[in-house]
Amino acid sequence: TRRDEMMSKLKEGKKYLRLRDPQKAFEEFKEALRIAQILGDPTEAKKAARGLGASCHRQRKLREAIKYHSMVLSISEREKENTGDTEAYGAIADCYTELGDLETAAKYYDKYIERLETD
Amino acid sequence: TRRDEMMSKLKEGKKYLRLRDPQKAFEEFKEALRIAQILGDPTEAKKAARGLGASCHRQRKLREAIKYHSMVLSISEREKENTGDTEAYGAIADCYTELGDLETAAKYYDKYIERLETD
Amino acid sequence: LETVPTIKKLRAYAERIRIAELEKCLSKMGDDISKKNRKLVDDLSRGIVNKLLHGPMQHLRCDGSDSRTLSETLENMHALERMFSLES
Amino acid sequence: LETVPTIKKLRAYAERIRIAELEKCLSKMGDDISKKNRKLVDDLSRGIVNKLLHGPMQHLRCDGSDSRTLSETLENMHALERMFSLES
Repeated sequence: TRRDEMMSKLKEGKKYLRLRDPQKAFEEFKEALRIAQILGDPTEAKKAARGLGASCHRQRKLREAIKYHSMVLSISEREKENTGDTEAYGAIADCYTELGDLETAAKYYDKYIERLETD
Repeated sequence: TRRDEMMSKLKEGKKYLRLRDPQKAFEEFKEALRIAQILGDPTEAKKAARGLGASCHRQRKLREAIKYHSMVLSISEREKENTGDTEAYGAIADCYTELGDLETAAKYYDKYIERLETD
Repeated sequence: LETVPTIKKLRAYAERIRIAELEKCLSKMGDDISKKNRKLVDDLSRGIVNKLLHGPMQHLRCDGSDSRTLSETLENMHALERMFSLES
Repeated sequence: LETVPTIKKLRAYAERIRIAELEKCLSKMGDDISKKNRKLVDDLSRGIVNKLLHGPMQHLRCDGSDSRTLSETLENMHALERMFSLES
């Protein structure tokens, strides 16, 4: 089924991240995200977006990584379901730190820290 | 069977510790230790000794608590199997700290800290 | 703002430990665990790390409005860098 | 030796977090987990806490042979007490 295909793409993506091949990981997550959007599955769409963010981050594509991690946050807002937000805030802040924009990084870390205790 | 009885005593002991009734917990662990010794089961004997140590500690019977936590260490040494040692060193050190013997406490904390990384 | 890179390094340090322990645990479990429980184990590892980091992270952030807080924040930073070997 | 009570408090602080998260996790799992896996989950929680505590704990201990190390150790202690609210 479509759903099985999506789950297997997510699994493959994670495997490639572990094997330090972020380019291949990106392709898998990209496809997983596409299917999740067709199926209207926000939970798996967030996982794919998060994987895409991580894949870009590992390739030093920081702006793109921020875009994908932010997608997690916007799905959360739309669905009123906050799984993964803490990690997304942290990851976005990490990217801004690497970009040298410490001011923006600090703002995202503040949201990250706020959520650490209650998550 | 004997073994079932021992396992159930261990479980009851833990329950009473959670319910903040260390006296009842002590009785259960005491019986569990007795059966473990008859059965020659070092793994469960250590769990019972550890429970007895915790029960005494909660009742401020610090010397007795040290005795039981040390029993974990001596079983480990005899069996050449170190499960529970890190925790036992830490617990003994806690007791010495409460007794005001910071020198001895420090020695046990050093062994505790040494094991934190490798455990 | 000087403490921002330390927040990043401390996060990465803790995440390395979390992942290593989690993978050790899951590999020992093999296929002998349901998908739901695998998720709960992941949540557990995150919960412990996040709650332990909360205090230090909070104390790495201060608005810098008064100097006492700022100097304390920097002391916290130096202590954390020493204790977790974060200098680099 | 002044840092010994802090070691005790930090241990207790971390153990409270560990137990709370572990019980939350196990209660959600219900009976849906084998005894062996329950043990592995307990080991996981200890592994994470112990490895995270290792650095700070090590830096709370020093033989006090030279004053620089001693003053650093005390700074570490004060920072930890602030960050984990261990004063009492």
